[in-house]
Amino acid sequence: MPVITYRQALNDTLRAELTRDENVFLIGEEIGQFEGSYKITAGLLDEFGPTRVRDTPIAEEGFVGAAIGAAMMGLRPVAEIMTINFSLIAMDQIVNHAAKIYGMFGGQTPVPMVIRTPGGGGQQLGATHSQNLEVWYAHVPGLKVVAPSTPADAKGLLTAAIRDDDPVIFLENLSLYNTKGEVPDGEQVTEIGKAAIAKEGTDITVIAYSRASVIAVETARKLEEEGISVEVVDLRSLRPLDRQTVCESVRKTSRAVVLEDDWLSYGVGAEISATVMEGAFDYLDAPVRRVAAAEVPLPYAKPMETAALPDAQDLTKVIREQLEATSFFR
Amino acid sequence: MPVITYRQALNDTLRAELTRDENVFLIGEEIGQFEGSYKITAGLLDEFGPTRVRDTPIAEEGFVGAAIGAAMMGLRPVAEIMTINFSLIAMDQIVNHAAKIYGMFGGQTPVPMVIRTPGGGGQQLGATHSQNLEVWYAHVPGLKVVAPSTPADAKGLLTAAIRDDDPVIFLENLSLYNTKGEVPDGEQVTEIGKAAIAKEGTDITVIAYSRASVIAVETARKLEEEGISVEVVDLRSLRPLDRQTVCESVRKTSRAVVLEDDWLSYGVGAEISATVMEGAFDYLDAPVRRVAAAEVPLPYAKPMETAALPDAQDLTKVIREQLEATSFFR
Amino acid sequence: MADTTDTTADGGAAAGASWDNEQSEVLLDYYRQMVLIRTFEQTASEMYKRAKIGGYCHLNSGEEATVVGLMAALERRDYLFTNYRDHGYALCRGMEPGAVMAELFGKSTGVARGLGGSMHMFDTEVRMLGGYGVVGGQLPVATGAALALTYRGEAGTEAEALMCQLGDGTTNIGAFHESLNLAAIWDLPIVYVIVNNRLGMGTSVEAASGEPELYKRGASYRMEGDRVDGNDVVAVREAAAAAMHRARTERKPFLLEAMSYRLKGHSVVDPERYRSSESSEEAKESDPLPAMRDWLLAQGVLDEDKADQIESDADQQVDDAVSFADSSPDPDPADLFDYSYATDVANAPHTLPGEPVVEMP
Amino acid sequence: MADTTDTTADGGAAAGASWDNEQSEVLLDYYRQMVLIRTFEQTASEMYKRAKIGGYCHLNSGEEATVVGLMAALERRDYLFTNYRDHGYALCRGMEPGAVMAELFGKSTGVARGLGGSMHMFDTEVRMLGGYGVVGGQLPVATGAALALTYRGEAGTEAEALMCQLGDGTTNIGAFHESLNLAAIWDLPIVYVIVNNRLGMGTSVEAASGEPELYKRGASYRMEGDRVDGNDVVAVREAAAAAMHRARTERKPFLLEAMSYRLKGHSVVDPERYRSSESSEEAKESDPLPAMRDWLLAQGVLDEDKADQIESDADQQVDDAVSFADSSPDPDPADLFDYSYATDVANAPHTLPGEPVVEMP
Ligand SMILES: Cc1ncc(C[n+]2csc(CCOP(=O)(O)OP(=O)(O)O)c2C)c(N)n1
Ligand SMILES: Cc1ncc(C[n+]2csc(CCOP(=O)(O)OP(=O)(O)O)c2C)c(N)n1
Ligand SMILES: [Mg+2]
Ligand SMILES: [Mg+2]
Repeated sequence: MPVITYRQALNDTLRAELTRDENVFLIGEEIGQFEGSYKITAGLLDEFGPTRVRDTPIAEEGFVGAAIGAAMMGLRPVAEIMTINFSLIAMDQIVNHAAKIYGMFGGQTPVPMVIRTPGGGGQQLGATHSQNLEVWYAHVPGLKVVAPSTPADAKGLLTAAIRDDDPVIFLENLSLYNTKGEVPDGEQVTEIGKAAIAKEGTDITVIAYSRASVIAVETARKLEEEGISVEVVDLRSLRPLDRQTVCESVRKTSRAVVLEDDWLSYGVGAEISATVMEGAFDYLDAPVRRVAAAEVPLPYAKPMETAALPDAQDLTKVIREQLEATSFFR
Repeated sequence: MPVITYRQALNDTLRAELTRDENVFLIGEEIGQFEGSYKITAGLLDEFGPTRVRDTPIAEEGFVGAAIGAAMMGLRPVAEIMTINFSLIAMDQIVNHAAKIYGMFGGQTPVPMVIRTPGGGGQQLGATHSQNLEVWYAHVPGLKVVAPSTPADAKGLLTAAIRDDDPVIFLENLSLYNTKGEVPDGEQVTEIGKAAIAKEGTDITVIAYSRASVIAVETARKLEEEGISVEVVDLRSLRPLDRQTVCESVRKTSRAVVLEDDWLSYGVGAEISATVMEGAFDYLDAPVRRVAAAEVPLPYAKPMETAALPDAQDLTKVIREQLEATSFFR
Repeated sequence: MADTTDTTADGGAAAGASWDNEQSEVLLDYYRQMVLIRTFEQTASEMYKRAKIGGYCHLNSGEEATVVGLMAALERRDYLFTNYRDHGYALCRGMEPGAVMAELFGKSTGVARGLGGSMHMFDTEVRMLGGYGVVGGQLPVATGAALALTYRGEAGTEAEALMCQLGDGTTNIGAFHESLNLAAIWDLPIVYVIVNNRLGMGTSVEAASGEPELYKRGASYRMEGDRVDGNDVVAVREAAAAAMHRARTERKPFLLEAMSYRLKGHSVVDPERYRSSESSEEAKESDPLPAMRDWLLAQGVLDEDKADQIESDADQQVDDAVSFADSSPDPDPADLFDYSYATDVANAPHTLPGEPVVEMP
Repeated sequence: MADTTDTTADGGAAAGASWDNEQSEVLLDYYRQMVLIRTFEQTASEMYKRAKIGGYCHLNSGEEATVVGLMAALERRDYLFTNYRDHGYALCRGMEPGAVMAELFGKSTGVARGLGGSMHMFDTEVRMLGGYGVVGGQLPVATGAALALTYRGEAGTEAEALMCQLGDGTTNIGAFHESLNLAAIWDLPIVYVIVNNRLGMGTSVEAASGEPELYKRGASYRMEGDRVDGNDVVAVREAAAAAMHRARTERKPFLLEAMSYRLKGHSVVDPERYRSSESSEEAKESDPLPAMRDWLLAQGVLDEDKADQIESDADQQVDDAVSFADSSPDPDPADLFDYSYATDVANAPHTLPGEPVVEMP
C-alpha cells in the first residue's frame, strides 16, 4: 500500500470527490490561489477552477453560512476554516443553523456539508491559535464530528463526510499534516460513528483521538517492549460516540486512561470517563484517569507550552500509575 | 428574611452595585428603554441614566467586545446577552479575547466584566432559542462560570461576579426568573468556586445546578416523605468546579445521580461523573447515572419538548433505580 | 434611485395614487391577502392568549402591504428566506392557512410538523426556505442559497432568483455586512429586503444605526439600493420586481428598504411600555388596511358589501384553519429522534432523559 | 476629503514633496525609526530561520512609513490597538527593542513575559493595549476602550483618544461593521486605520471587497474617512493627527486608509507562490526606505556617512536586543498558573497533564 502523508491523503480525497460529484465544491479563505494556509488544497484551483474551489474574503460567519445555504439547495460544500480557533466566528451559523435546519424544519431539507478545520497546539502559535475545542461540537445534536488520526482514516472519513447528508465537522490537527501512513488506493469509505482498535492489548486501555491517538499508539508500542500490553481505542468519531467499543475494551482490560489534547475540565475525556463509568464500572479495577492539557491560555514560550500540553511521557507515567494501583506489577 | 423572586434579586443587586461603584455599568440590547427582554433591568435606566445603562444595537460581537475593552480600561461592565443562544455570535470575543487577555499578555491587564445570560428550554421557544450551552464556557480557562439556582445565590454570586477581576459568565435560566426564595438584606457576597449542599441527606447524592438544582431539591423533599434521604449538591460554580464538595458527598452516600438540563453527551454531567470516578470511586456502590436532555434540536410542540427535557419524574425514576441496584430497598 | 426619505406624512392612502394603472382584480387580490394576514394574526394572537400557541409569536400587523407587495414580486420558481416575523410570508407564498395555524399550534400537520413553531415557517414546495429566529442568521444562509442558483442555471429572464427579508435592526449585525459583501463580489441573484418598521424590539433605527437611511448601506459593497413606501403595495411590488428582474438577468444583488410600521408590540406578549402614545398613534394612522380599503371604496373597485364579504371570507378561512389545527394530532414523542439526522449512522444517541446510553452487561 | 485613489505610480519619493516644510530633525527621526523597524525585522526573520523564534511572525516590511507616520500622530496619553503585524508599532510606541525581541524569543523579559509572542505585543506603560491574532478581534475591544475614555474625561485638545489599526482584509468581517457602527452612534474618540497593503494573505483587495476603496466604507455609519499615501510618512502623520484631533475635540470616529505595501510574504514562512513577479517588482519599487533615504540625501538633510551611521546604529540596537533576548531566562513552567486569573478563587484547576485533579482519600 502506498505510504503518504495525512496532508496528501486529504488533498487526494478532495480531488477524488470533486471529480466524482460535480455538486461537491470547496469554499474557504485562501484555499485557491494561496493553496490553503496549510496547503491541503494545493493544486485544486488549477484543476477545477474558481467555481469549484472558491476563495472567500475573511468572513467565517458569511462563508460558512453560505455553505449551509448552498447545501440546502443540493450542493455539497466542503468548507475549510483555517483553524478551529476561527470557527468561533461562525459558531452561530454552525450550531444554530447547520445543526438545526434539518430537524427544526421537520426534516424537509438536509444540509450535506463538511467543515474541515485543524486544531491543536504545540506550534507556539499562542493562546488564541492553539485550541482544541472539539468537545463543543461533539456536544451538539444535529452535527456529526470526526477526528481521524491516520492518513487512511483521513481519507476514509473525509470521503464518508462528503457523502453524508448531514453537516459533518471534520477535525484535522496541525501536527498530523506531515505524519505518514499506509493509505489504500481507490475508494475508501470509513463509517462515521465507529471507533477503531488502533492497537490490541490486554492490560490497560488508552482511549484517544486525533493527535493523541498517534501518541497513544507510539506509547503502547514502547511499553510492549517492557511486557505491558496496551490496547488503544481510537475514537475517530466524537459524535456519534462509539460507547460500545470503548466499554468492551475496558471490560477486557479493567483499566483505562484517556489521552486528550483539550483542557481537562469538561473535555472529551470527561465523557469517556462517564461512559466507562456507565458501561464498564463493574469491570474496573481502578478509576479511569485522564491525561489532558493544563487549564491555561496556552503560552507562547516553548517550555511553557510543552509543560501545558500532554505528551507521551505524561501518558506513560499515568499508565504506570494505573498498573501499580491495580497491582499489575508484582 | 424577605422573600423575593430571582428576577427581583438580580434587579436589586444590579441597582446596589451601580450605586456602590461608579465604574460599574450595564450594557446590552434593549436593557434600557425596553427594560430588558426579561425585565431584569427594569427601572435602572430611569435611575442611572443612559451612560450607566447603555442600550446597544443588535450586535453581540460588537457590544460584548466593547465591554471587554472597557473592562481593560478599568470600568466594570455587566453585559446582558439576551439569551445564551445569541452568545454564539460573541463567542470569539468571549473565548479568544475576554478569556485570554489577562494571561496571554502576561498578566498586565485584568478584564473585570460580567456577562449575564439566561439559558434553558421548556418555554416552547424552539431549537435555536432553548439551549443550555454552559458546558462550553465551563471548559474554557480564563473564564469563571456561575449558575445560581436560588434568589439568594443570584444576589450573592452576581455581587461576587461584579467585584471579581476576571470575566465571569453569569448563567441565569428563563424558568427561574419567577421563582421565589428568602434573600438576606444588605451586602451578600457568595464565594465563586464553591458548591453548596442544598439539602443534606445520607442515601444518595444528586448533583445539579441552576434550574436542575431546584428540581433536585423538590424531588429530595418528596422522597424524604418515603424515607429516602437525598443529599443535593448545588454546584453553583461550574468553573472553577468544587470537586471536593461533590466527592465528599458521594463518599458519604455511595451513590450519585447528576441532573442537568443540557444534552447528555459531553455535557456538564460528564465532568461530574468523571470527577466522582476520580475522587470517590472506592466509595461508590454503583456507577453514577446522568439524567440529561435528549440529544435533539429541541422541538417546539409541547409534548415533544416535554419528552426531550429532564424533569422530576425522570430524576425520581433514576434515583429509585440507583437505590434498587444497590439493594437499598430490602 | 428615488429617495423617498419621508413616507410617513402621506401614508398608504396617498400612495394609492400609484394604483390607478392597476387592474382592479389585482388590487382586490392584494387587499384580500392583506385582510387574510391581518385576520389570521388577530386570531393567532387570540389563540396565544388561550395558550393554544406557545413560545414567541411575532406579527406582521402593520406590515401587510409590504408583505403582500414583496410576495407579488416573486415568481413560483424564486426562493424566499425571512426572519421570525414570517406568518404573512408563509400565507402569501402559498402555504395553507390550516398548515400554518397547525404549526403555531405545534401539531404534526404543521408546515414543519410542529417542530418549528411561529418563527420557523418552512416549505420546500413553495420555496420558502425558512423563517429564522436568530437576528441576521438567515442572511448568510440565503446568500449561500443564491450562490447555489448560480451553479444550476444561467442568468436570464427565466432564471431563478432569491429574496431575503430582514428587519431594520438586523442591519447592525456582522452577518449583514459579511453577507452583502459576498453577494456583491460573487454577483449573486439575491434581493435583500429590509422591512423597516422603525423598531428593533424597542430601539429606534436612529438610535441603532449610524446611517439610518438603511438602503444606503449597500454602498459599502457597491450594491445598489432603494427605499420604497412599504404601505404602498404596488410600489413595493414594483421595486421588488425590478430588483428581482435585475438579479435574474444580470446577477446583481440589490438592497431594498420598505418603510413600514409595526402596529403591535414586538411579539404578542410585549406590553410596549417604551412606546410613546404619539408613536402608537402614528403607527395606527399608518395602518395600510383601512387606507387601502378606503381607496378601493373611493375608486368604486370595492363596495361595502364586497368589503364585508372579503372580511368574512378571511374569517371563514381562519376559522377553518383553527379547526384544522385544533383537530390535528400532536406529534408523537415516540418520533422524537426521527429528524436528528438525514443520514443514519451507527451509535447515534436515541435515549430519553434518564435512560442509560450504554448497557452494562 | 482628498481622494488619493492612485498612490502607486509616484511612490514615496514624489510624495516627499510634502516633506519640504518639515524640520530636518523630525524627518531624520522618522527615517531612523523606519530603519530600526526594518533592521529589527530582518533580524527577526533571520532568528526565525534559526528557530530562536517560533509560531507565526508577520513583518511590517514595506509598511514602515505608515507605521512611523501613524505613531508620530499619537500623543503619549493616547491608546493603541493593532493586529498581529505589530513589531513596528511596539518599537515606535516606545517598547524597548530588547524586550520586544525577548518576547519573540519567548523569554520572561519579553513585553508579555514571553507568553504572547510575535502577534501579541502589549505594554500598559506605553498604552499599546495589544496586538491581536484573530482577524477583526481587536476592533470591538478597541471600540470599548474608546467608550471607556468617554467615561473618564471630557472632550478637548488635551483629551485622550485611541487608534485601532487593521488590515485591508479585515474590513470584510462582521466585527468591523459592528464596531464602526457602535463608534458612530456613541460618538467615540477612535480612529480606525486600515493599513491597505493590497493583500489579505494572498487575496487582493479587489477580490475580497465589494467596495475596494475601503475608506468609503465609513459611509455605512456616516463616519468620515480618507485615504492617504502610506509611503509618505508626513502625509500619514498629518492625516492621522487630524483624525485624532477630531476624535479628541469632537469625539467623532474616523476611518483612515493608508495605501501601503507588503514587501515580504504574509508571514516569514510564506513562499508567496501566488505573487506574480510584476507585483513583487511593484512592491519592491514602492519600498519606502530607499525612497526616503534618496530624498533626504538629495535635500542634503542626510549624507552618506550619516546614512551609514543611522544604519549601523540600528544594527547595534538590534544586536543588543538579540543579546538581551538571548541571555534572558525562559519563563519557568512552575509559574504556568500565575496568570490564569486576576482574582484567585477556590478550586481553580492548577494541575499539569496527568496529575490528578481530585484526591481519593
Ligand atoms: C442575534 C440575536 N440577538 C438578539 C435577538 C433578540 N431579538 C429578537 S427580534 C429582535 C429585534 C429585531 O429587530 P428587527 O431586525 O428590526 O426586526 P423586526 O422584529 O422589527 O421584524 C431582537 C433583538 C435575536 N433573536 N438574535
Ligand atoms: C478570523 C480569522 N480568520 C482567518 C485568520 C487567518 N489570517 C491571518 S492574517 C489573515 C489575512 C489578513 O489580512 P489583512 O487584514 O489585510 O491584514 P495584513 O495581514 O495584510 O496585515 C488571515 C486570513 C485569522 N487570523 N482570523
Ligand atoms: Mg424592525
Ligand atoms: Mg492586508
